[in-house]
Amino acid sequence: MNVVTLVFLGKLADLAGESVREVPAPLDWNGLLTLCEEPLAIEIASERVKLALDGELLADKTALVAPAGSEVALLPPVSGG
Amino acid sequence: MNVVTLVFLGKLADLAGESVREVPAPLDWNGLLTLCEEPLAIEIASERVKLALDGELLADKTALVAPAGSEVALLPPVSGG
Amino acid sequence: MSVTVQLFETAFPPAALVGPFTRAHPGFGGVCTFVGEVRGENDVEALELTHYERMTLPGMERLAALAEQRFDLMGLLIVHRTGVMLPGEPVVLVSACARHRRGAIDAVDFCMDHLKAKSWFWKREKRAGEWHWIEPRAEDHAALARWE
Amino acid sequence: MSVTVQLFETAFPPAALVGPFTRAHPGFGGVCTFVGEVRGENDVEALELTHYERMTLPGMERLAALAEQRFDLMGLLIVHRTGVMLPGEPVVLVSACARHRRGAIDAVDFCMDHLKAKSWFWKREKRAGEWHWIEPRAEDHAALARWE
Repeated sequence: MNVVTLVFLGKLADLAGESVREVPAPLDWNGLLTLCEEPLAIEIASERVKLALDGELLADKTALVAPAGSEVALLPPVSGG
Repeated sequence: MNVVTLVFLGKLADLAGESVREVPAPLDWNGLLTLCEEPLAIEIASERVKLALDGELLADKTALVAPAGSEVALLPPVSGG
Repeated sequence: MSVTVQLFETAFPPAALVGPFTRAHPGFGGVCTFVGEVRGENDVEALELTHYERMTLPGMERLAALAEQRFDLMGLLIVHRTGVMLPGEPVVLVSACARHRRGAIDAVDFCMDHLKAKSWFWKREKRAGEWHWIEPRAEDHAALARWE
Repeated sequence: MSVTVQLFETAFPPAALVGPFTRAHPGFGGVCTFVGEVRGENDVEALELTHYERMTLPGMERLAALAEQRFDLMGLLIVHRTGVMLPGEPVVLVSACARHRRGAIDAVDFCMDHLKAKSWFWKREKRAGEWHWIEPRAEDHAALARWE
Protein backbone atom coordinates (compact mmCIF):
# COMPACT_ATOMS: atom_id res chain seq x y z
CA MET A 1 0.00 0.00 0.00
CA ASN A 2 2.82 2.39 -0.81
CA VAL A 3 0.39 4.32 -2.98
CA VAL A 4 -2.19 7.09 -2.79
CA THR A 5 -5.38 6.58 -4.79
CA LEU A 6 -6.59 9.55 -6.78
CA VAL A 7 -10.31 9.59 -7.58
CA PHE A 8 -11.32 11.90 -10.44
CA LEU A 9 -14.96 13.00 -10.32
CA GLY A 10 -17.21 14.51 -12.97
CA LYS A 11 -15.45 16.00 -15.94
CA LEU A 12 -12.05 15.60 -14.27
CA ALA A 13 -12.37 11.89 -15.05
CA ASP A 14 -12.66 12.83 -18.74
CA LEU A 15 -9.60 15.08 -18.49
CA ALA A 16 -7.63 12.41 -16.64
CA GLY A 17 -8.80 9.69 -19.03
CA GLU A 18 -9.64 7.50 -16.03
CA SER A 19 -11.64 7.62 -12.80
CA VAL A 20 -8.99 6.20 -10.51
CA ARG A 21 -5.22 6.42 -10.55
CA GLU A 22 -2.65 5.12 -8.11
CA VAL A 23 0.38 7.30 -7.47
CA PRO A 24 3.39 6.91 -5.15
CA ALA A 25 2.84 7.83 -1.48
CA PRO A 26 3.12 10.18 0.27
CA LEU A 27 1.58 12.93 -1.84
CA ASP A 28 1.43 16.64 -1.17
CA TRP A 29 -0.08 19.52 -3.17
CA ASN A 30 3.01 20.19 -5.29
CA GLY A 31 3.45 16.49 -5.87
CA LEU A 32 -0.15 16.23 -7.08
CA LEU A 33 0.26 19.09 -9.56
CA THR A 34 3.55 17.66 -10.84
CA LEU A 35 2.02 14.20 -11.35
CA CYS A 36 -0.92 15.45 -13.41
CA GLU A 37 -0.84 16.34 -17.09
CA GLU A 38 -1.01 20.06 -17.77
CA PRO A 39 -4.73 20.61 -18.63
CA LEU A 40 -5.67 18.53 -15.62
CA ALA A 41 -3.16 20.28 -13.33
CA ILE A 42 -4.47 23.69 -14.39
CA GLU A 43 -8.03 22.61 -13.64
CA ILE A 44 -7.03 21.13 -10.26
CA ALA A 45 -5.23 24.33 -9.33
CA SER A 46 -8.28 26.47 -10.17
CA GLU A 47 -10.53 27.70 -7.39
CA ARG A 48 -13.37 25.62 -8.77
CA VAL A 49 -11.85 22.28 -7.82
CA LYS A 50 -11.90 20.98 -4.23
CA LEU A 51 -9.98 18.12 -2.66
CA ALA A 52 -11.06 15.55 -0.12
CA LEU A 53 -8.71 13.27 1.80
CA ASP A 54 -10.28 9.97 2.84
CA GLY A 55 -13.75 11.45 2.43
CA GLU A 56 -13.07 14.66 4.35
CA LEU A 57 -13.14 17.92 2.42
CA LEU A 58 -9.94 19.96 2.78
CA ALA A 59 -10.49 23.57 3.79
CA ASP A 60 -7.11 24.41 2.22
CA LYS A 61 -6.26 22.01 -0.57
CA THR A 62 -2.67 23.28 -0.82
CA ALA A 63 -2.16 21.83 2.69
CA LEU A 64 -2.72 18.31 1.29
CA VAL A 65 -0.61 15.59 2.93
CA ALA A 66 -1.79 12.18 1.76
CA PRO A 67 -0.09 9.19 3.41
CA ALA A 68 0.27 5.70 1.94
CA GLY A 69 -3.08 3.94 1.64
CA SER A 70 -5.08 7.15 1.59
CA GLU A 71 -7.56 8.32 -1.04
CA VAL A 72 -7.61 11.79 -2.56
CA ALA A 73 -10.80 12.83 -4.36
CA LEU A 74 -10.68 15.62 -6.94
CA LEU A 75 -14.06 17.34 -6.92
CA PRO A 76 -15.12 19.76 -9.66
CA PRO A 77 -18.23 21.99 -9.23
CA VAL A 78 -21.26 19.84 -8.45
CA SER A 79 -24.60 19.70 -10.22
CA GLY A 80 -27.13 17.42 -8.60
CA GLY A 81 -30.88 17.20 -8.26
CA MET B 1 -89.14 38.12 -4.94
CA ASN B 2 -89.62 41.30 -2.97
CA VAL B 3 -86.86 40.16 -0.68
CA VAL B 4 -83.10 40.24 -0.30
CA THR B 5 -81.42 37.04 0.91
CA LEU B 6 -78.77 37.45 3.58
CA VAL B 7 -76.18 34.66 3.79
CA PHE B 8 -74.28 34.48 7.08
CA LEU B 9 -70.90 32.75 6.80
CA GLY B 10 -68.62 31.28 9.43
CA LYS B 11 -69.26 32.44 12.97
CA LEU B 12 -71.74 35.09 11.77
CA ALA B 13 -74.17 32.20 11.21
CA ASP B 14 -73.82 31.34 14.91
CA LEU B 15 -74.41 34.96 15.88
CA ALA B 16 -77.41 35.22 13.57
CA GLY B 17 -78.77 31.87 14.71
CA GLU B 18 -79.28 30.91 11.05
CA SER B 19 -77.31 30.71 7.80
CA VAL B 20 -79.86 32.38 5.57
CA ARG B 21 -82.41 35.10 6.25
CA GLU B 22 -84.82 36.86 3.93
CA VAL B 23 -85.40 40.54 4.50
CA PRO B 24 -87.50 43.13 2.66
CA ALA B 25 -85.99 44.61 -0.52
CA PRO B 26 -84.36 46.91 -1.33
CA LEU B 27 -81.64 46.91 1.32
CA ASP B 28 -78.87 49.42 1.91
CA TRP B 29 -76.08 49.56 4.52
CA ASN B 30 -78.11 51.38 7.17
CA GLY B 31 -81.07 49.12 6.54
CA LEU B 32 -78.83 46.08 7.04
CA LEU B 33 -77.50 47.34 10.37
CA THR B 34 -81.00 48.25 11.57
CA LEU B 35 -82.35 44.80 10.65
CA CYS B 36 -79.67 42.88 12.55
CA GLU B 37 -79.62 42.25 16.27
CA GLU B 38 -77.03 44.30 18.13
CA PRO B 39 -74.13 41.82 18.59
CA LEU B 40 -74.47 40.85 14.94
CA ALA B 41 -74.76 44.48 13.76
CA ILE B 42 -71.62 45.42 15.71
CA GLU B 43 -69.72 42.54 14.13
CA ILE B 44 -70.98 43.41 10.63
CA ALA B 45 -69.95 47.04 11.10
CA SER B 46 -66.42 46.04 12.16
CA GLU B 47 -63.58 46.26 9.67
CA ARG B 48 -63.17 42.50 9.82
CA VAL B 49 -66.42 41.70 8.03
CA LYS B 50 -66.79 42.05 4.26
CA LEU B 51 -69.91 42.05 2.11
CA ALA B 52 -70.56 40.52 -1.27
CA LEU B 53 -73.56 41.32 -3.47
CA ASP B 54 -74.57 38.46 -5.79
CA GLY B 55 -71.12 36.90 -5.43
CA GLU B 56 -69.13 40.11 -6.01
CA LEU B 57 -67.11 41.49 -3.15
CA LEU B 58 -67.93 45.12 -2.34
CA ALA B 59 -64.91 47.42 -2.14
CA ASP B 60 -66.98 49.74 0.12
CA LYS B 61 -69.60 47.83 2.03
CA THR B 62 -71.34 51.01 3.23
CA ALA B 63 -72.24 51.63 -0.45
CA LEU B 64 -74.44 48.51 -0.43
CA VAL B 65 -77.59 48.75 -2.54
CA ALA B 66 -79.25 45.35 -2.77
CA PRO B 67 -82.30 45.14 -5.05
CA ALA B 68 -85.16 42.64 -4.79
CA GLY B 69 -84.01 39.09 -5.59
CA SER B 70 -80.39 39.77 -4.78
CA GLU B 71 -78.15 37.94 -2.32
CA VAL B 72 -75.94 39.64 0.25
CA ALA B 73 -73.19 37.49 1.79
CA LEU B 74 -71.71 38.51 5.14
CA LEU B 75 -68.11 37.32 5.22
CA PRO B 76 -66.06 37.22 8.43
CA PRO B 77 -62.28 36.69 8.31
CA VAL B 78 -61.47 33.50 6.42
CA SER B 79 -59.42 30.52 7.55
CA GLY B 80 -58.96 27.87 4.90
CA GLY B 81 -56.34 25.29 4.00
CA MET C 1 -50.74 24.52 -19.36
CA SER C 2 -53.66 22.78 -17.67
CA VAL C 3 -55.49 24.01 -14.57
CA THR C 4 -57.78 21.84 -12.47
CA VAL C 5 -59.67 23.24 -9.48
CA GLN C 6 -61.92 20.99 -7.44
CA LEU C 7 -64.04 21.14 -4.31
CA PHE C 8 -64.89 17.87 -2.57
CA GLU C 9 -67.69 17.47 -0.03
CA THR C 10 -66.44 14.02 0.95
CA ALA C 11 -62.98 12.50 1.51
CA PHE C 12 -60.65 12.65 -1.47
CA PRO C 13 -57.63 10.41 -2.13
CA PRO C 14 -54.50 12.59 -2.74
CA ALA C 15 -52.40 9.89 -4.40
CA ALA C 16 -55.19 8.99 -6.82
CA LEU C 17 -55.38 12.65 -7.92
CA VAL C 18 -51.64 13.39 -8.07
CA GLY C 19 -50.76 10.28 -10.09
CA PRO C 20 -52.94 11.10 -13.13
CA PHE C 21 -52.06 14.80 -12.79
CA THR C 22 -48.31 14.19 -13.10
CA ARG C 23 -48.75 11.59 -15.83
CA ALA C 24 -50.74 14.18 -17.81
CA HIS C 25 -47.58 16.36 -18.01
CA PRO C 26 -44.80 14.20 -19.44
CA GLY C 27 -41.47 15.94 -19.86
CA PHE C 28 -41.77 18.12 -16.77
CA GLY C 29 -38.67 18.88 -14.74
CA GLY C 30 -40.28 18.92 -11.33
CA VAL C 31 -43.56 18.40 -9.56
CA CYS C 32 -44.23 19.78 -6.11
CA THR C 33 -47.21 18.64 -4.09
CA PHE C 34 -48.55 19.79 -0.75
CA VAL C 35 -51.23 17.89 1.14
CA GLY C 36 -52.73 19.36 4.30
CA GLU C 37 -54.54 17.05 6.69
CA VAL C 38 -56.56 17.54 9.85
CA ARG C 39 -53.84 17.63 12.49
CA GLY C 40 -54.16 15.18 15.37
CA GLU C 41 -53.53 17.45 18.33
CA ASN C 42 -55.16 19.49 21.12
CA ASP C 43 -57.85 16.82 21.42
CA VAL C 44 -59.34 17.87 18.11
CA GLU C 45 -62.20 15.48 17.42
CA ALA C 46 -63.27 16.94 14.11
CA LEU C 47 -62.82 19.90 11.83
CA GLU C 48 -65.51 21.56 9.74
CA LEU C 49 -64.93 23.76 6.74
CA THR C 50 -67.85 25.83 5.56
CA HIS C 51 -67.67 27.93 2.44
CA TYR C 52 -69.74 30.26 0.27
CA GLU C 53 -70.39 28.15 -2.77
CA ARG C 54 -71.15 31.10 -5.01
CA MET C 55 -67.69 32.58 -4.48
CA THR C 56 -65.44 29.70 -3.41
CA LEU C 57 -64.79 27.94 -6.69
CA PRO C 58 -64.60 31.21 -8.73
CA GLY C 59 -62.10 32.48 -6.13
CA MET C 60 -59.98 29.32 -6.44
CA GLU C 61 -60.08 29.65 -10.22
CA ARG C 62 -58.87 33.25 -9.99
CA LEU C 63 -56.09 32.08 -7.67
CA ALA C 64 -55.05 29.42 -10.19
CA ALA C 65 -55.01 32.04 -12.96
CA LEU C 66 -52.80 34.30 -10.82
CA ALA C 67 -50.38 31.42 -10.19
CA GLU C 68 -50.39 30.56 -13.89
CA GLN C 69 -49.43 34.16 -14.77
CA ARG C 70 -46.79 34.40 -12.10
CA PHE C 71 -44.95 31.08 -12.40
CA ASP C 72 -43.71 29.10 -15.36
CA LEU C 73 -45.99 26.09 -14.99
CA MET C 74 -47.02 23.13 -17.10
CA GLY C 75 -49.94 22.15 -14.87
CA LEU C 76 -51.65 23.16 -11.65
CA LEU C 77 -54.06 21.17 -9.49
CA ILE C 78 -55.91 22.77 -6.57
CA VAL C 79 -58.25 20.65 -4.47
CA HIS C 80 -60.07 21.64 -1.28
CA ARG C 81 -62.42 19.78 1.04
CA THR C 82 -65.52 21.21 2.66
CA GLY C 83 -67.71 19.68 5.36
CA VAL C 84 -66.83 17.73 8.49
CA MET C 85 -63.49 15.92 8.58
CA LEU C 86 -61.74 13.69 11.11
CA PRO C 87 -58.05 13.89 12.12
CA GLY C 88 -55.91 12.39 9.36
CA GLU C 89 -58.34 13.30 6.57
CA PRO C 90 -56.96 15.43 3.73
CA VAL C 91 -58.17 19.05 3.72
CA VAL C 92 -56.27 20.56 0.84
CA LEU C 93 -54.02 19.48 -2.01
CA VAL C 94 -51.97 21.67 -4.34
CA SER C 95 -49.74 20.17 -7.00
CA ALA C 96 -47.72 22.04 -9.62
CA CYS C 97 -45.74 20.66 -12.58
CA ALA C 98 -43.09 22.87 -14.11
CA ARG C 99 -39.98 22.77 -16.21
CA HIS C 100 -37.89 23.92 -13.24
CA ARG C 101 -38.19 23.25 -9.54
CA ARG C 102 -38.46 26.91 -8.56
CA GLY C 103 -41.73 27.43 -10.44
CA ALA C 104 -43.24 24.25 -9.03
CA ILE C 105 -42.26 24.89 -5.39
CA ASP C 106 -43.13 28.59 -5.44
CA ALA C 107 -46.52 28.00 -7.07
CA VAL C 108 -47.46 25.53 -4.33
CA ASP C 109 -46.26 27.93 -1.63
CA PHE C 110 -48.18 30.83 -3.24
CA CYS C 111 -51.41 28.86 -3.63
CA MET C 112 -51.29 27.51 -0.07
CA ASP C 113 -50.77 30.98 1.40
CA HIS C 114 -53.71 32.29 -0.60
CA LEU C 115 -55.97 29.34 0.20
CA LYS C 116 -55.24 29.83 3.91
CA ALA C 117 -55.81 33.53 4.16
CA LYS C 118 -57.61 34.67 1.02
CA SER C 119 -60.18 32.09 0.00
CA TRP C 120 -63.78 31.79 1.11
CA PHE C 121 -63.46 29.09 3.74
CA TRP C 122 -64.27 29.18 7.44
CA LYS C 123 -62.90 26.58 9.76
CA ARG C 124 -64.05 25.34 13.14
CA GLU C 125 -62.76 22.57 15.38
CA LYS C 126 -64.62 20.27 17.72
CA ARG C 127 -62.87 19.81 21.06
CA ALA C 128 -64.50 18.03 24.00
CA GLY C 129 -67.76 17.98 22.09
CA GLU C 130 -67.83 21.75 21.45
CA TRP C 131 -67.25 23.57 18.19
CA HIS C 132 -64.74 26.46 18.16
CA TRP C 133 -64.22 28.82 15.23
CA ILE C 134 -60.61 29.11 14.12
CA GLU C 135 -59.46 32.68 13.69
CA PRO C 136 -56.93 33.47 10.99
CA ARG C 137 -53.40 33.70 12.42
CA ALA C 138 -51.19 36.76 12.07
CA GLU C 139 -48.52 34.56 10.49
CA ASP C 140 -50.95 33.57 7.74
CA HIS C 141 -51.38 37.21 6.79
CA ALA C 142 -47.61 37.75 7.01
CA ALA C 143 -47.13 34.76 4.69
CA LEU C 144 -49.57 36.28 2.20
CA ALA C 145 -47.78 39.63 2.31
CA ARG C 146 -44.61 37.96 0.99
CA TRP C 147 -46.23 37.79 -2.45
CA GLU C 148 -47.24 41.45 -2.75
CA MET D 1 -38.75 12.75 14.01
CA SER D 2 -37.60 10.19 11.45
CA VAL D 3 -35.03 10.76 8.72
CA THR D 4 -34.57 8.50 5.71
CA VAL D 5 -31.85 9.11 3.15
CA GLN D 6 -31.48 6.79 0.17
CA LEU D 7 -29.42 6.50 -2.99
CA PHE D 8 -30.81 4.39 -5.82
CA GLU D 9 -28.71 3.06 -8.70
CA THR D 10 -31.84 2.02 -10.61
CA ALA D 11 -35.27 3.60 -11.18
CA PHE D 12 -37.25 4.29 -8.01
CA PRO D 13 -41.05 4.68 -7.74
CA PRO D 14 -41.87 8.01 -6.02
CA ALA D 15 -45.46 7.16 -5.08
CA ALA D 16 -44.41 3.85 -3.52
CA LEU D 17 -41.93 5.72 -1.30
CA VAL D 18 -44.12 8.70 -0.38
CA GLY D 19 -47.15 6.62 0.58
CA PRO D 20 -45.47 4.64 3.39
CA PHE D 21 -43.51 7.75 4.42
CA THR D 22 -46.65 9.82 5.03
CA ARG D 23 -48.50 6.90 6.65
CA ALA D 24 -45.58 6.58 9.08
CA HIS D 25 -46.38 10.07 10.42
CA PRO D 26 -50.04 10.08 11.42
CA GLY D 27 -51.31 13.34 12.86
CA PHE D 28 -49.16 15.59 10.68
CA GLY D 29 -50.59 18.88 9.48
CA GLY D 30 -48.92 18.95 6.10
CA VAL D 31 -46.68 16.98 3.80
CA CYS D 32 -44.77 18.57 0.96
CA THR D 33 -43.13 16.47 -1.73
CA PHE D 34 -40.92 17.41 -4.63
CA VAL D 35 -40.04 14.99 -7.41
CA GLY D 36 -37.52 15.96 -10.06
CA GLU D 37 -37.46 14.05 -13.32
CA VAL D 38 -35.22 14.05 -16.38
CA ARG D 39 -36.74 16.85 -18.43
CA GLY D 40 -37.79 16.02 -21.97
CA GLU D 41 -36.24 18.89 -23.90
CA ASN D 42 -33.28 20.03 -25.99
CA ASP D 43 -33.11 16.58 -27.55
CA VAL D 44 -31.81 15.12 -24.32
CA GLU D 45 -31.49 11.38 -24.88
CA ALA D 46 -30.20 10.48 -21.44
CA LEU D 47 -28.83 11.95 -18.25
CA GLU D 48 -26.06 10.48 -16.13
CA LEU D 49 -25.40 11.30 -12.51
CA THR D 50 -22.09 10.23 -11.11
CA HIS D 51 -21.22 10.66 -7.47
CA TYR D 52 -18.46 10.02 -4.95
CA GLU D 53 -19.87 7.20 -2.91
CA ARG D 54 -17.65 7.82 0.08
CA MET D 55 -19.02 11.34 0.54
CA THR D 56 -22.45 11.38 -1.12
CA LEU D 57 -24.58 9.58 1.42
CA PRO D 58 -22.78 11.14 4.45
CA GLY D 59 -23.32 14.55 2.80
CA MET D 60 -27.02 13.85 2.30
CA GLU D 61 -27.27 12.74 5.92
CA ARG D 62 -25.65 15.97 7.08
CA LEU D 63 -28.11 17.89 4.91
CA ALA D 64 -31.03 16.04 6.50
CA ALA D 65 -29.66 16.84 9.97
CA LEU D 66 -29.40 20.54 9.06
CA ALA D 67 -33.00 20.54 7.83
CA GLU D 68 -34.11 18.75 10.99
CA GLN D 69 -32.46 21.42 13.16
CA ARG D 70 -33.80 24.29 11.11
CA PHE D 71 -37.43 23.29 10.51
CA ASP D 72 -40.08 21.87 12.79
CA LEU D 73 -40.45 18.47 11.12
CA MET D 74 -42.03 15.13 11.94
CA GLY D 75 -40.31 13.26 9.12
CA LEU D 76 -37.94 13.82 6.24
CA LEU D 77 -37.26 11.60 3.22
CA ILE D 78 -34.44 12.36 0.78
CA VAL D 79 -33.93 10.08 -2.22
CA HIS D 80 -31.48 10.57 -5.10
CA ARG D 81 -30.75 8.54 -8.20
CA THR D 82 -27.32 7.87 -9.66
CA GLY D 83 -26.41 6.28 -12.97
CA VAL D 84 -27.92 6.67 -16.43
CA MET D 85 -31.55 7.83 -16.67
CA LEU D 86 -33.96 8.43 -19.54
CA PRO D 87 -36.33 11.41 -19.92
CA GLY D 88 -39.28 10.98 -17.56
CA GLU D 89 -37.32 8.98 -14.99
CA PRO D 90 -37.25 10.35 -11.43
CA VAL D 91 -33.92 11.86 -10.37
CA VAL D 92 -34.65 13.17 -6.91
CA LEU D 93 -37.40 13.05 -4.31
CA VAL D 94 -37.69 15.09 -1.13
CA SER D 95 -40.69 14.75 1.15
CA ALA D 96 -41.22 16.47 4.50
CA CYS D 97 -43.99 15.94 7.06
CA ALA D 98 -44.59 18.68 9.60
CA ARG D 99 -47.19 20.01 11.97
CA HIS D 100 -47.48 23.19 9.88
CA ARG D 101 -47.22 23.79 6.15
CA ARG D 102 -44.39 26.32 6.44
CA GLY D 103 -41.95 23.78 7.90
CA ALA D 104 -42.85 21.16 5.31
CA ILE D 105 -42.60 23.46 2.27
CA ASP D 106 -39.46 25.25 3.44
CA ALA D 107 -37.67 22.00 4.30
CA VAL D 108 -38.29 20.67 0.79
CA ASP D 109 -37.13 23.95 -0.76
CA PHE D 110 -34.00 23.98 1.45
CA CYS D 111 -33.09 20.36 0.70
CA MET D 112 -33.59 20.76 -3.05
CA ASP D 113 -31.38 23.86 -3.17
CA HIS D 114 -28.66 22.00 -1.28
CA LEU D 115 -28.96 18.82 -3.34
CA LYS D 116 -28.61 20.88 -6.52
CA ALA D 117 -25.62 22.97 -5.58
CA LYS D 118 -24.01 21.43 -2.51
CA SER D 119 -24.08 17.67 -2.76
CA TRP D 120 -21.55 15.36 -4.38
CA PHE D 121 -23.23 14.73 -7.71
CA TRP D 122 -22.05 15.45 -11.23
CA LYS D 123 -24.49 15.51 -14.10
CA ARG D 124 -24.04 15.05 -17.81
CA GLU D 125 -26.53 14.91 -20.65
CA LYS D 126 -26.44 12.91 -23.85
CA ARG D 127 -27.50 14.95 -26.88
CA ALA D 128 -27.13 13.66 -30.45
CA GLY D 129 -25.11 10.76 -29.12
CA GLU D 130 -22.57 12.93 -27.26
CA TRP D 131 -22.21 13.42 -23.54
CA HIS D 132 -22.03 16.99 -22.20
CA TRP D 133 -21.22 17.88 -18.60
CA ILE D 134 -23.77 20.18 -16.97
CA GLU D 135 -22.20 23.13 -15.20
CA PRO D 136 -23.87 24.46 -12.07
CA ARG D 137 -26.04 27.49 -12.86
CA ALA D 138 -25.59 30.87 -11.20
CA GLU D 139 -29.24 30.76 -10.13
CA ASP D 140 -28.57 27.53 -8.23
CA HIS D 141 -25.91 29.27 -6.17
CA ALA D 142 -28.21 32.27 -5.67
CA ALA D 143 -30.93 29.89 -4.47
CA LEU D 144 -28.51 28.38 -1.97
CA ALA D 145 -27.47 31.81 -0.68
CA ARG D 146 -31.08 32.46 0.41
CA TRP D 147 -30.52 30.09 3.34
CA GLU D 148 -27.34 31.64 4.69
